[in-house]
Amino acid sequence: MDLKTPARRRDDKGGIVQNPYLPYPVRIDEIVVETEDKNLKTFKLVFLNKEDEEKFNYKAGQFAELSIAGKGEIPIGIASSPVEKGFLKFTVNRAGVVTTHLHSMKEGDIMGVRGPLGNWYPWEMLEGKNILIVGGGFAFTTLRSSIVYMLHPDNRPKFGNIDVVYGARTPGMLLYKDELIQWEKRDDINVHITVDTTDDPDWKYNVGFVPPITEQKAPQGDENTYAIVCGPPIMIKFTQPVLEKLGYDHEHIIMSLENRMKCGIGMCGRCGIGKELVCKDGPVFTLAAINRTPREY
Amino acid sequence: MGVEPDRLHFSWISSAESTKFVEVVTEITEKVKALGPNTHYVKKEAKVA
Amino acid sequence: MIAYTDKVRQIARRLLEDCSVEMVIGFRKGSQPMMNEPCFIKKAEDADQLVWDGNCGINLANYLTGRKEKIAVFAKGCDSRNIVTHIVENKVQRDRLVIIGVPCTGMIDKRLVASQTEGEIEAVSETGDKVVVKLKDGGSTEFDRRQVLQGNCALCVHRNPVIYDELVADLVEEQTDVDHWADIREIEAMDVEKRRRFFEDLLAPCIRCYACRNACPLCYCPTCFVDESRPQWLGKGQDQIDVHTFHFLRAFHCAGRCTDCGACQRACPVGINMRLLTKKLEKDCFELYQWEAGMALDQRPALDTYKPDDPEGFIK
Amino acid sequence: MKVINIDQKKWTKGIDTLGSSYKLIGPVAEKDFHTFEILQQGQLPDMSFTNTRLSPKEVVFPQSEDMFVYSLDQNDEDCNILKEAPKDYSPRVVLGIRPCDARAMRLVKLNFDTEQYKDPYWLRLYEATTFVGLACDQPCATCFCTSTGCGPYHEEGLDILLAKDGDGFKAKVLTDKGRQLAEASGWTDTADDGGAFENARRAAEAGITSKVATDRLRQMDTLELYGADFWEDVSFACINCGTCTYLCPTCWCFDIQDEVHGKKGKRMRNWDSCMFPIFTVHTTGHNPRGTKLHRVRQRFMHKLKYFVDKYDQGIMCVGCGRCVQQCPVNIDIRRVCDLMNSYGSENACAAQG
Repeated sequence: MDLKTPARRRDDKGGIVQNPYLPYPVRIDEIVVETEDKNLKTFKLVFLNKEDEEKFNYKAGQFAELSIAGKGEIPIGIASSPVEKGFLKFTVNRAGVVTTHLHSMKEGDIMGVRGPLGNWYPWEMLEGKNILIVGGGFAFTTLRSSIVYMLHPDNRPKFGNIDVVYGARTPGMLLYKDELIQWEKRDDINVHITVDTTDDPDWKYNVGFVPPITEQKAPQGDENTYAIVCGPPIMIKFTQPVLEKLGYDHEHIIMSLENRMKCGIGMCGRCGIGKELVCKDGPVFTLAAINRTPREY
Repeated sequence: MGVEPDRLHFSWISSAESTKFVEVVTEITEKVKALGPNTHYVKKEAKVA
Repeated sequence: MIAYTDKVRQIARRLLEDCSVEMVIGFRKGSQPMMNEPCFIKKAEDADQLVWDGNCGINLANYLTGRKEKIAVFAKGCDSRNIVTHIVENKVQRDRLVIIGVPCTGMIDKRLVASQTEGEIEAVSETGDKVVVKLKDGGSTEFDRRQVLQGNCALCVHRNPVIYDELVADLVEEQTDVDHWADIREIEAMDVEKRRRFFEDLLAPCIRCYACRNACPLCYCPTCFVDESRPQWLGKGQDQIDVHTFHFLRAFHCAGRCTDCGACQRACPVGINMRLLTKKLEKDCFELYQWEAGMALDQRPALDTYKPDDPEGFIK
Repeated sequence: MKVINIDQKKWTKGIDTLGSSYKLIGPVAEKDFHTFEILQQGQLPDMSFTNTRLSPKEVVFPQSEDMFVYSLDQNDEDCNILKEAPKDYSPRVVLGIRPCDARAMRLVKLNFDTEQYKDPYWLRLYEATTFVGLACDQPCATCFCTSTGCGPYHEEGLDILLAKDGDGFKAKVLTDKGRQLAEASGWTDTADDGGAFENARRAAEAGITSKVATDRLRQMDTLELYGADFWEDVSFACINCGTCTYLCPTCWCFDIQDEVHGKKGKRMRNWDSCMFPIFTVHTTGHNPRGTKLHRVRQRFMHKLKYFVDKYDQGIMCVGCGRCVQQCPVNIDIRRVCDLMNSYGSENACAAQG
């Protein structure tokens, strides 16, 4: 078989489906160190082939598999927003084999991206609603994507009030600081930045964990308000009762889960929580849906 | 398990015995060279076209 | 050995009734001929689930690590030696354990029986020195018990438990007329090339299910070297070299610890006798250091100690 | 009903002829058991086996399979860019696959052939393969296929169904693929069998005495079953080896791995198993299925509940009995299925006893 021909398969309608395991080649265009501990870097990726970029049609909340030849793949939420054209952005924590290698790569290096994968936040349903976004630590990536999407002039009129509670351990650990400051100044979005602790006397935002700050600052839940929550398990655990107290229905709390993944397309079987596969049926679930599955995440 | 005995060597050499170290290493190098490369425990690239 | 069952139940019941232990680990009757299932009971009234016969080959020492309860466990000679190893290696605490010794006359090799039987086996029973196989078509065959023992049991020289708090029966006579190392000597006599081909052939059917490793009471590492990703020691595919590396390294990890309990071979779904690897190391330990694993609580394992008079034959 | 008669001579000759246009795969005796292997020229499949130790899933889902190849040499223009690994998708035929294993492929297909994504590796091999089944006239004591929506003469997933007939076979052609193969092999001798095929089927089905009830699984509440009290007892003996999953014709989980040799590398996939702790462990060290109870429960819940809920096509088990026979500690899916099926009902005690 000719090596250059990708394995293609006819689908039932006679069309051609591409091999879903084959990553699109991309070039690292820019690397930004996000946090003071240097463990988080944002990679700006540009497609080598224009037609791949057109095929990579995503919505805020989806993820992709970053592929490094010789190392493997890693599922990462897409931090750039569909309204930002010409590139993809991923903010990656250095943790395992693939991400550690990724952190050692340079601008100009070639790697791969496979996706977009998984479900997005349900934007169709969220139109016309008030949105509360609660994020913590480096799980803010797809939330950034969502905020940029909603703030785009074409989209802002589609949503009601937008509130954001975002916290990190220290000021130096906050992602996307420049953007946060810009958003803070706007009057069409209420941004509540918080840190667990700080010794900076000039810190002019909140100090405290995300759940209590949410309790103080977030709007009451009602049938027109939805909360999107993404953060470390401990934050989620303590934010949930706060949202319940504020009157958010479990159907109105939208969460993004993480599990170990390989294929990202519902084939390899490891990320299952009951009959749902986090990669394909998620990663976005309502709390009501999560409550119906075994807690294996 | 099919590794030639001369390929593996244990020796007790003190940090002060530099001459012995040189001798042993030279001797083993020659023995291993005489055996040639070990082909059985090297993963083959052949499968990767 | 089948007569042990009553005694096994009786002891389990008593230990649970007087609260000496929280759970008893033993065997219950399996759903297959020649198979029993390791199980636990926590209530005295469940003691009648327990059985003991020639199909209790699984090494129960495997089920002791990582548990918090005070446990009573039934132990054959090999099990007891692995329990000793666990205690020496600080995996279990002696004072949290009631060891009920089971003097053993060997376990039946179900594959051997099946391969020597024409037709499908419906049930297998033991009477004295005989193993009676009832066939599905109504017929039956009889074997001399000694002819159908597991390979390791046939050559076992430590049938009696080496450590116990009580016994289910009188100690049995140890075998003295067995040639324990015959198969290993045969391999040692092969030239390098022949030996390499022998092992290639031996390990060819391996599907890397790791049943051997998991059945082994010694393999309790939290992350096995085959599963490590940083660094990744070996490939995960079916490449022969990766398969060999797994088996050889696992065997070395068991050097001076293996009691030749046969759990690995018994568990293998494709019938590989990987004991040929561990036994060679067992033999070396015995010949070089007069060491047999798990015989006493107060001795450090051969590879764990240094003595000025250790043999240095390998140093030229 | 019209069937094709294949006497011994025609069988041998037909297989010889097929060798020129198909890759032949069939059961071969190996040491103590049978496995499905590629037949060499002139080699006949050994059709006298009861069942193979390993399922023939490897025919379409190799235990280890290359997906992509790449160069890591900076001087190469396509350095770091993944390319399709060379593959052979020429026509092949599996001779003598049991009906249970063929049905298993159909169940696995639900996973690999979805509306949204298609697994090209599995599907292309599946499509390249013609399945010639061999009906089971002498089931084992561990066979419970008739309880799983399958049976010794089950036709689903087969292109031709053979039944033993003296020294030769009677054949039922079931699909176009089967017709093409029958023509290519010269097996064209049709005759009216006077109902013999049907009678043999009934006799074979009656020979399967091991039964499992699955009727209540669908209506059962997932979380209640998940929290059932029997899992500790069921999972105790388990040593978390992957034997059951590797032998199982319906288990499909896999792992993706990169391997590098010098400046060249490949991305491959290998079978994986929900029995292994590292299957689900996160990079942080957190493991959502951290205990063997979790893992054993996952295996049975997936097969007998999640799958039922997800596809509404029955359980993900065809009753081949391999896991029952080969489990080193005798964990029996039939017992677990009964426990699950009767959970919460008055019969719970009866099933446990």
